[in-house]
Amino acid sequence: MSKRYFILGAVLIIVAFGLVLLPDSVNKDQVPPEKLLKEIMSQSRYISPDLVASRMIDEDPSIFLVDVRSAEEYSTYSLPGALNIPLENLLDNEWKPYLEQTGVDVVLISNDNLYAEQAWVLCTRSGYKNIYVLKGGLNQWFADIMQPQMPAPTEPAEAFDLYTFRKGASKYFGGGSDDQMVTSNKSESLPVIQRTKKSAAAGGC
Amino acid sequence: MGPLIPLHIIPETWNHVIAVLLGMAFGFIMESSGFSSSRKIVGLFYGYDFTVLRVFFTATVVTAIGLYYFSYMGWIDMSFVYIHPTYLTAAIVGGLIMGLGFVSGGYCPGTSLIGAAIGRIDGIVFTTGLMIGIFLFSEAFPVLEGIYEGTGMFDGDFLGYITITEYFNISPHLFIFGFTVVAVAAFYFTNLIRKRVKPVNY
Amino acid sequence: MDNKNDHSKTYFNPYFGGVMLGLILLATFYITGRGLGASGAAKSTVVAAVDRVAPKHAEESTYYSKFISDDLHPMNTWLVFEAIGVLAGAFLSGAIAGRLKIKTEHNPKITRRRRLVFALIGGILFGVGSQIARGCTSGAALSGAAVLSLGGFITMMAIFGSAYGFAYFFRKLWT
Amino acid sequence: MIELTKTRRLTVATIVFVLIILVGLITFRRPDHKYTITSQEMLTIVNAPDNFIQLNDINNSALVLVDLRQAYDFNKGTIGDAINIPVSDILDKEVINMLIDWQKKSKTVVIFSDNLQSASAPWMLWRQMGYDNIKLLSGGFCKYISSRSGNEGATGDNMTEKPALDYGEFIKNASGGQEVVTPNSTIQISPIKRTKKSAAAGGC
Repeated sequence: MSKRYFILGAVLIIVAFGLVLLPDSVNKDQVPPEKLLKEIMSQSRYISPDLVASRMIDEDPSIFLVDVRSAEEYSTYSLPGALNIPLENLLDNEWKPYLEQTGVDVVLISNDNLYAEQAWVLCTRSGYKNIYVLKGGLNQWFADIMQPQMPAPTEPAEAFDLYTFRKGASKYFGGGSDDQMVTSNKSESLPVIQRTKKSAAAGGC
Repeated sequence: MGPLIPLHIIPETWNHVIAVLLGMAFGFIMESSGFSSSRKIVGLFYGYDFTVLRVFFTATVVTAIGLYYFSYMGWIDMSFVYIHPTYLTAAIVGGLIMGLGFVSGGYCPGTSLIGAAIGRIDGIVFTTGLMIGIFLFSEAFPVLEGIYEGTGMFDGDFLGYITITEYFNISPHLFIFGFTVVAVAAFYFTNLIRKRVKPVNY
Repeated sequence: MDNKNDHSKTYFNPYFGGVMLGLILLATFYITGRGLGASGAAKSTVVAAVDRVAPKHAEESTYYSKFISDDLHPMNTWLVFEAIGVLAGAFLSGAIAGRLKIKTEHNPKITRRRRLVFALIGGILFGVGSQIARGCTSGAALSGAAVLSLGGFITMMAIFGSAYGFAYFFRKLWT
Repeated sequence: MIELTKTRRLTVATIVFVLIILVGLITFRRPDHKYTITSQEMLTIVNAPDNFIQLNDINNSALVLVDLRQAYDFNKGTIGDAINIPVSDILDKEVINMLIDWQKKSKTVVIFSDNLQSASAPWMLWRQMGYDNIKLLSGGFCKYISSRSGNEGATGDNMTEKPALDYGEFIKNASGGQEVVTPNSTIQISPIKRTKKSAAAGGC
């Protein structure tokens, strides 16, 4: 009789051990590749510097800036209120609560948007919701917000509203009053007005 | 397919019918395993009858293994399964009081119902006492609200609906395997203990 | 005593009971996404009683008002239906095994009255404890531990630990 | 304990339990696409220099060129004999078969799109699925066109992001020379430990 119990005990332990052998810890509670691809193609992850600037000026509590550049670059300059999570330790547990906040838009910032994009892919794969990438990164931020270009007179009215908004924002972010501003209106580079409407596909050179 | 009702695979209206059916199966198996006799239950603490330990551990192990296999196979989505919340002090203090009630009363809320169902008067008395206890708690709630809600002095007690494997950051599969080995070892040793303890006839 | 054989002859093998209970609990999680329970049914009864007897008091008290909602009767909870099922299932199993008998099961060395008094005290303690820990042995400990909930394990260890600790003081009651 | 002797039902129940699991394991649908490396491993290799191929050494024939842009841009012109796999179908059956085939022949695949940013996400997706023979073209198609037409530095490697101007400097002289106060990174928002509220109402 006790021989039967040894067999049953052994069966139970083998079934439990089988659980340990299940190979798939890499994909456990990760967003599967097909869904990640849909997210990548949706391009809805980009948020324009103007939108971020206006929300920061209104002290919108539902926006949270994360600077994925290295600590040393972060120390030279970063946007006010940005938390520095260098890309290497993006997935450390220490930063997990900041990235998976519910109801808050987390905006990833880097010089351009390559590092931010890479961070975004890994965050989306781990299943964090509402993670955004600052379109064009700090380069775009400085080109648009800190040095707003005077639109040509033929531009439509919104271009002028945008321009005045950007001048205000530039003052707000310490870009100095407009008279001091370097108005390097390089003739050959046409003023690229960042359309605030989210463009469907981020193609083109 | 996940938990059928939360994912609306089975309409919500069936919830109570299923509750009765599962309750019947639960009651039937528990009574047949001997959970209606308080002296058989308390045998666990005095070493003469380890039925409670065997049934309890086997059920926990079988369910845990089943759940995590189902989760791996995609049959159940664990994020929809209700995980008992963790209030540290409440769990400990409540557990200690319940342990005292267990060894003095001889029953627990489930088994007292089962005992009452087959005519045990002490089961009925225990259930009445249970209701009195709940009434006392509810009246004294303003005093005990701190422990219950994990606020005030007990702030930070509420660790959320987390599992032990998330808290200690170990793989659940490994934990279940360890738990199974401990359970089987416990079955073996309790068998030895029972042989040495003076048998009690009930 | 002959009824010892009568009793044990008809009980299930505890491991068989455990495996079947495990499968039932697994089915419960699979179908409803929640575990089994027991003290919740008693709580709903108490809430319903207090709501009927003193509705105003029930509204004001912070604890009762948690379980009183104007569209659902307090007794209309999952656990109450499950408890009804438990009573029916246990009755059926008792009937099949021939254990239906109105009696008080107590250690021959103590009187019937003493057993009932301790059953009452045990019940009261369990009532208070189960509300503090938000669950009893089958709700918090069994269903909690089955999904590896931290609270479930703590409650389970606390219940069995303290029961073992106090067992010495109640040994006259049982052995 | 007489009941311990009856083990027939117990054996049947255990066999039923094991059978449920075995049947499930055999019949459940394996997901068709799976990651082979964890996010952490991906993080360590994401900016490794050997993931990138410079513009000037793309003309050796051993490389397979893949253009991720839409067919419309592809038809207007592409680099060398690149194959066109638009981003929308990088997980299609035949594309995956091609990738497996290339991997077997251990060919280095170089993928590019308009610029490095728009090619990095698809590359990461493929890389995490285990196709380690895929490299990124540093710069992308625009850099290729501008390098061919000879104006500004063609082979400048823009893998690592470079600040367009020294931000600190700019802010300092713009705001009248005071020292730039960098935001303290001890931003203490109280990150609520996600209580992971489960959907099924439960409790006892």
